Amino acid sequence: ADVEVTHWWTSGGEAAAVAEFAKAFEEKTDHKWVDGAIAGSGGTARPIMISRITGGDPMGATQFNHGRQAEELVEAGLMRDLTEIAEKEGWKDVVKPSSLLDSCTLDGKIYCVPVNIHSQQWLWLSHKAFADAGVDVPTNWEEFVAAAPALEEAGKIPLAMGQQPWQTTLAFQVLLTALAGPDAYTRIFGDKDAEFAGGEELAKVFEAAAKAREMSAKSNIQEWNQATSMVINGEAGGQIMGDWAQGEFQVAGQTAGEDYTCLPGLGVNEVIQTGGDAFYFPVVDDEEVAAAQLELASVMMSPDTQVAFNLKKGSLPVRGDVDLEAANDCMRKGLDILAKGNIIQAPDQLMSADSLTQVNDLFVEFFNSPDMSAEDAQKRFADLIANAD
Amino acid sequence: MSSVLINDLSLSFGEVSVLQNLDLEIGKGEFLVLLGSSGCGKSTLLNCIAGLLDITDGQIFINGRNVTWEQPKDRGIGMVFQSYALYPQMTVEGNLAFGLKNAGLPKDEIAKRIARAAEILHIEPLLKRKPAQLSGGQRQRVAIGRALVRDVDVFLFDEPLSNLDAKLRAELRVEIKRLHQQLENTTMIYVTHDQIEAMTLADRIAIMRGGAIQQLADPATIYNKPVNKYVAGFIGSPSINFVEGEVHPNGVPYFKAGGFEVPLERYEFAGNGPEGGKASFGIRPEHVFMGRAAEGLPYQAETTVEVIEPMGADTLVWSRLHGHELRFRVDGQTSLLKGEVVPIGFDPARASIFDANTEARL
Amino acid sequence: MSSVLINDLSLSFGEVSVLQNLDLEIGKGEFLVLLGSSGCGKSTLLNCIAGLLDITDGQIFINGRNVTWEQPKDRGIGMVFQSYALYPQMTVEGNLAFGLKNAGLPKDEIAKRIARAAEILHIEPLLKRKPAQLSGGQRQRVAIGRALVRDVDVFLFDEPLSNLDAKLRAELRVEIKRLHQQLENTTMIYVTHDQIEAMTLADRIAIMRGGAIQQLADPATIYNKPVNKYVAGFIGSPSINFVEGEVHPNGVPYFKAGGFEVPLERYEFAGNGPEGGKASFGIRPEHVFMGRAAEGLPYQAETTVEVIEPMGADTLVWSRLHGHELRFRVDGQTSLLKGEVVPIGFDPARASIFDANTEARL
Amino acid sequence: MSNTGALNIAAAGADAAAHDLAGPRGARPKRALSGRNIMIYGTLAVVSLYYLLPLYVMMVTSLKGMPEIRMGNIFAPPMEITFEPWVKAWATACTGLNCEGLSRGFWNSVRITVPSVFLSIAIASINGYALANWRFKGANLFFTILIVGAFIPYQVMLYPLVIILREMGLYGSLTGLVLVHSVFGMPILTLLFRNYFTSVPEELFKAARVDGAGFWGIYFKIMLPMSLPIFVVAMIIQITGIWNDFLFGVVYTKPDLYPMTVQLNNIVNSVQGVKEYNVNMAATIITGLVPLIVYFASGKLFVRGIAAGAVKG
Amino acid sequence: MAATRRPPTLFRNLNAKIAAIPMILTALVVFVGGTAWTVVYSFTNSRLLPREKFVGLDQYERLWSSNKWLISIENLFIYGICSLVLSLIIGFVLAALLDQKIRFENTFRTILLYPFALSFIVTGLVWQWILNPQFGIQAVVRSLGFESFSFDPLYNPDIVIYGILIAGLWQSTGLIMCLMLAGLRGIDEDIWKAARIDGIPMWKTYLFIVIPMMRPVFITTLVIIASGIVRVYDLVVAQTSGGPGISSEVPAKYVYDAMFLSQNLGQGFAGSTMMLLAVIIVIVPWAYLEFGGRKRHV
Ligand SMILES: Nc1ncnc2c1ncn2[C@@H]1O[C@H](COP(=O)(O)OP(=O)(O)OP(=O)(O)O)[C@@H](O)[C@H]1O
Ligand SMILES: Nc1ncnc2c1ncn2[C@@H]1O[C@H](COP(=O)(O)OP(=O)(O)OP(=O)(O)O)[C@@H](O)[C@H]1O
Ligand SMILES: [Mg+2]
Ligand SMILES: [Mg+2]
Repeated sequence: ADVEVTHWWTSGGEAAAVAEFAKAFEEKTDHKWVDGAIAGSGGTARPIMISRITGGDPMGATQFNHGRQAEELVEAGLMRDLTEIAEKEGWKDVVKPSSLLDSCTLDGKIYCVPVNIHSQQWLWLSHKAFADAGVDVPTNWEEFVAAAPALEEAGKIPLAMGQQPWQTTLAFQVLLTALAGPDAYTRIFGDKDAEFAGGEELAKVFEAAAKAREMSAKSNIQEWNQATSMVINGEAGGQIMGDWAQGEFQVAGQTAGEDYTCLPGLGVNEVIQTGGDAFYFPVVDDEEVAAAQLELASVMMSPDTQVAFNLKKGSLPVRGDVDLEAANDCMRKGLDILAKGNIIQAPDQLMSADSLTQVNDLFVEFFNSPDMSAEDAQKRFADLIANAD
Repeated sequence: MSSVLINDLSLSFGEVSVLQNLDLEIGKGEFLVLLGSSGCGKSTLLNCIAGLLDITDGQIFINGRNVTWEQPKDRGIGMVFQSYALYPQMTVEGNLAFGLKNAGLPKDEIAKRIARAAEILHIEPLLKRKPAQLSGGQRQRVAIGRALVRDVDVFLFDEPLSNLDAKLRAELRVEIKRLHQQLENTTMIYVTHDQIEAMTLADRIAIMRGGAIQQLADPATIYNKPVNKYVAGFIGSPSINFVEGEVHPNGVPYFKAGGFEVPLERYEFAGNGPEGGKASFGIRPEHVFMGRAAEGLPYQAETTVEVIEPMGADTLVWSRLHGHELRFRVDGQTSLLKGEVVPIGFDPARASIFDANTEARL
Repeated sequence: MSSVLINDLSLSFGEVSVLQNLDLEIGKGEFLVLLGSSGCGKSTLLNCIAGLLDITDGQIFINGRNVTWEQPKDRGIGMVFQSYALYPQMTVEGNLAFGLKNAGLPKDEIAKRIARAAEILHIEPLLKRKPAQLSGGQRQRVAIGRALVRDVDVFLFDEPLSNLDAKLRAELRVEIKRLHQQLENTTMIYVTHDQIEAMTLADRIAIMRGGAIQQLADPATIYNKPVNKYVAGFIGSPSINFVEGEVHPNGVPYFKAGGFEVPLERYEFAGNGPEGGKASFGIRPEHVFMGRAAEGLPYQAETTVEVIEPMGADTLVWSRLHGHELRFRVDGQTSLLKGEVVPIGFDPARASIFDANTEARL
Repeated sequence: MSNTGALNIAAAGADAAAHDLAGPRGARPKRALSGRNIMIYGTLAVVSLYYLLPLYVMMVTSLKGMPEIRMGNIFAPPMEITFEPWVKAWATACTGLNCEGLSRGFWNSVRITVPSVFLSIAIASINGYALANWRFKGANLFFTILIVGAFIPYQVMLYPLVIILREMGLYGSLTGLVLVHSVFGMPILTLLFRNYFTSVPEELFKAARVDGAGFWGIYFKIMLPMSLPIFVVAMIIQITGIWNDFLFGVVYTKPDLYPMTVQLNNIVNSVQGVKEYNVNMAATIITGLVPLIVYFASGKLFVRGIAAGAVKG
Repeated sequence: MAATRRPPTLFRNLNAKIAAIPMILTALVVFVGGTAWTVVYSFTNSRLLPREKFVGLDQYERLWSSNKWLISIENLFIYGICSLVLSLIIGFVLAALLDQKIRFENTFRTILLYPFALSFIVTGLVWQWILNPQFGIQAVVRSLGFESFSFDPLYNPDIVIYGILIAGLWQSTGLIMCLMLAGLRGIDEDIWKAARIDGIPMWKTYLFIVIPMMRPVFITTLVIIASGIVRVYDLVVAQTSGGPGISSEVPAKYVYDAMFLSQNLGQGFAGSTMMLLAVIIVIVPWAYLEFGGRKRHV
């Protein structure tokens, strides 16, 4: 049967990764993969997917950030229960970290297939910029902040930051995890501990964020890859960005350790967040498609598909039992941390999209309005956390 | 049997009442002209007869059939509009055929009727042209043709000639007259505000004012014996002279306004003879004669010339008589000077006198 | 000194030449009417004088000053348009004052001029109203007022009365005439295609056709001695009768068309006396008399009545004389029957004869 | 003397000769560089520049290679003209796994646009006609609702429409999408048509009624043939709107019906990875080509139609 | 004289009523129905899917306490006023220029009108690029030696909404110009002549005489501009996605984001309802006067 799969992976690397799924699916089964890509990230694609599902014309499978985005669709009985095949194939045992599968689970039933792990907690540093400014390449956030004046003096922008909302939010979350530690992160996003969010410990995170805001004040750019390219050619000292930034350095022919340095967890708390993507399978009437859905789920989870996909995508596989030989330096750092179990859950998994958007909005505003003091921001943050779910 | 009978017709647009309890009976083959100033409801009445407006109250009979609720096409009427209202994208032939095709007539019958209408109206050479390629007069002829082919007994004309220039108007007027003579038993109802048209065409004229008919009579009666001051003033160009004064009914009745005194023994009073009181004395400019022609007339006086309006064949003289303005018409060849004092005279039998209050003819 | 002098004026719109080498001299205080059928270039000429159109060649002088290149406002003219062209959102007062304010006149001077114009035109009660609240006649009066307050010597009227109904037209016509008499030394150039207007208002009439002036003369001359067939046919309503035939110039000259033979000894030939050849014989309906009035006239005959058009004061009779159509006018009181044979007569001295080829008066 | 008129004119001419005919003659001299002209053409030139700049940038960029673009000046003409971006945009740019460029969506766009334009104009013109010539009770109320509807943001109606279409069983079909376009085109189009038909002389309508034409007869035989300009306006507005639509095309249909704008969006909006500006620009121009051609082909009628439909009323 | 019965009113104009069914359905089901549905669900705490869990005015409280919403409103206000005023002025001035019997009128008109044929995605993209300080106008001017020249409207939170305006005007003034031009052509020639004879300068004639006469055109134009303003969404998304920060958010985007990004339908519906409320307060009295008051035949 033809299985229509919708997703928003349209850039070069992403599309190549998806192609691995399609290839594997068509090779291993008799079904056909009908690609329904919609570019413009989740913001554009998600309403379309949701409309399709609620409109009674669902696709065979669809990408969502796993977590709570699809919760209501599941509750409304619009998503296929995958528990049976998951148990049969023993997903519980192979998926590492197990939290990935937890967020696919509702009332003990599994509704989605996690396919990859993306980590965000990285600080990318330009060797050239620091050389020009005459300071050593920092090894953690503190040193980086200390080097900022020198960078500025040399006509560099200390911290490059694109101004799209998700980038500023990412920066804050990274600062939070790295500076206040994984527990603090969990208390806030997981337990929604408003008192803690308004407390002393977090104040220093907000101070750091204010500092980051100051350091990035002059970077007048929108796209994250523009920021990355400033790091690459030494105009900026560094950038806080997810592991996908690595692709840019590779394209520019730079080598980790020589031309640039990557610091997971900002060099302070070496943890990574295990966010990622997952596929859901809406309930369909067509028997054949229904059968194909299960096969697709199985293909996506299979070890070789996982390897092929994640190498292309630049992310980490969800299975603990596969080997990534081709991984590069920074990716290895990530794998190590993963192996040590220094992981935290992604915010999507902990908090509703609604609350997250509010948090996003706050940081977007904070990073773009120099007059908003760290205290104000913290107070509003605490309020948000108090009302979050 | 009457051709068109209108019984107690009323029409209002929302709050505005345009026609009130109007009764009108038109005989078979009659040419009735509705005459009145702008906005008096002429077109509205015509549209009611045609069925293009839904009436508020009353009944309309055409050829004895109650058509009050019928569709325009079923009423047996043809209509001609001021703006011609030709279908611009069809040829003349198409325009003529449109209604017939709608009625589902056979092709040869349509061709026959068009040929006949084209012949009557002399538009054979135009049949293949579009309206935009026609002159105003030709367009109007086609519009008449469109009514003609419908082969109906009642023609409605809504100011068909107003958009034409004077010369064409005169020509088409005669053609319409001829057409009416040619089509026996065809009733025509013709709206205009041009009196010459009304006078020359009508068997009877209905003078309308504010949605009501003031007088319905043949042209001569309307002209010579207007029933009220409005009609008298409305009909006649140059318009009638009015002098405000009073009628003294006792003895030999006479009309007096300052120094202007007219004996009325020759005047035919309406009703039971003369009544006294304030009145308007009306005399048409063409009934006032000057110089030799005035000799021997019952009323004679001298008047001072103020303005001279030569109009070609005739000349209109504005003069002052005992302080009242008096216009009269003299031959175009007469030479007069401003300020000249000339003898004039008229026959009071040709005058019209109206009550100053009711404005009705005395 | 002439008030308006137009010398060798030409104007073309791209390829289309509308006016060709036109000369015209208008005296101070004169009332000149430009008369002609639609599209003959009347408005165009007026616009040239006003400076609203850029001329192609020639010169224009107003009060002796060469204004060929001047702006309309500096030419010392006022203009009144058919569509009134009032500024819709200003009150009447605002309409009158707007131009003056722009010219930077002091307030009291403006007030004075408005008061005077309002008085002359009897529009004092309307000063606070907006144009939409006025009737057609009132609007046109305001439009005249707007020209009046400009205190200029030359007034241009472009069919100012065409949008009004017959009655109002007659009234305003007289008012314009009075205005002209009141404002001494004010030259008026008046465009119309209504002959009655032209005849009654004009000191001189210029008959235009296809961008050229056919005849420029006082109304009586135009009416009685048209220079060519076009003018003869254009002027006069009902229009002149034409009979095609030829002139026999030898001996006592006479005109012959079939059985219709008219001796021309009393006719004043133009130029060097009669010339032979094909010609049109024109005689106005009002110069043909019937019955007793025809007795003693140089030409007499009997004619058969075909159509009778009563027009109130007069009646127009369409008859056939030796196979030629002949219209004539009789008194409105006369009673005639279709088919009746009546005696008629006319004086050939009042006729106009035109060469069949050149159409010029013989 | 055979011509007194000629005499008169000649006399005037002779008199004229006696006058001092000095001074200007002929047309008022027009300096090509008068202040007024400089102002008018200058302003228009500057404004035209502002309007043409984006088109220029798009054109120029679409003809450059990526290295040249990275070097900077977006206004500089291409040093080396390459049509590769155009080829890529049309034929090989990828949307997910489908690497057929815009060509994949082109026919879908046509399939969507043609019936949508047709249906929406048909409905709106009939509405306008009914409103202008056959007023019935309550017509104004519905019309007012429609006009207010013109102000409702599309996003607001997204969800209710999903439900409505689902209930009608039309969700995901071409028919459904055509209906959606018709619904959203209705307010403005109805307004235009209504105004236009109002300006058609009422007498024409009356004449047709006397001639026995009914509602449809008058519409098809009298009104339609007279209304070319307003139909052109409606067509341009609809073709532009529907061809350029992305949201409805993608929300109310499925991938095998996705219009060209989905590919355009995919090409333009890929968030990660390097942006291929030249391909973006080429894709942009190609997508805009259809409405642009419609435009250039019917510009004059457009102004005429606007004059007839928008200005009155 | 047998009087035929008056046909029942329902069947008078039956065909017209049948023909109007699509309009009536659209008006009632889509516009009224959809609106009512939206309003009702704005009182629920619907998230991803509509749910009938009524929470009173909670959504509205949250809406009005949201900075993003307040900024959206403010932006819409600024954008709306500027866009309205500027499109009218620019559109009118351009139309007036084109109306001066100039040469190349068709060319100029086409140039001014063509952006209308392009989608907002395109418009946004191109302008985003031209206004980009790294390659766009700023970079070019700087490379000419004006180092301190700064023109980065899309990257400066204080003026970003004006940057969006630049593109918005570019796209829409052509149509406005066309409407105005059509209006100008409809003005009686004689009015111009009268004004010239009165010696009224051109600009005064436009200002005091012609513009007041063009009321119907301005009304149509206003409807078109205003409906565009309320809906402005694509342009913002294409150019700035609401950034920098949230400084170029607009209500339509707030609503869309709430519904589909935050998956909080209730909040989105509350925003929609507020927008509708504002529209209705402004439009309905006007629409009624404009279209409901006058009556014609039948
Ligand atoms: N649709 C309408 N709604 C409201 N009032 C109307 C309507 N049509 C006509 N009227 C009014 O009805 C009255 C009569 O109008 P009608 O058209 O019959 O006048 P008329 O005598 O034909 O005038 P005219 O000589 O100008 O054609 C006028 O006062 C007019 O304002
Ligand atoms: N702007 C123009 N461009 C081209 N031709 C024109 C223009 N204005 C007028 N004409 C032509 O010039 C001729 C004279 O026009 P004009 O308006 O002067 O006629 P008119 O005598 O005033 O007619 P009417 O009695 O209808 O007002 C007409 O044939 C007309 O078609
Ligand atoms: Mg009428
Ligand atoms: Mg004219």
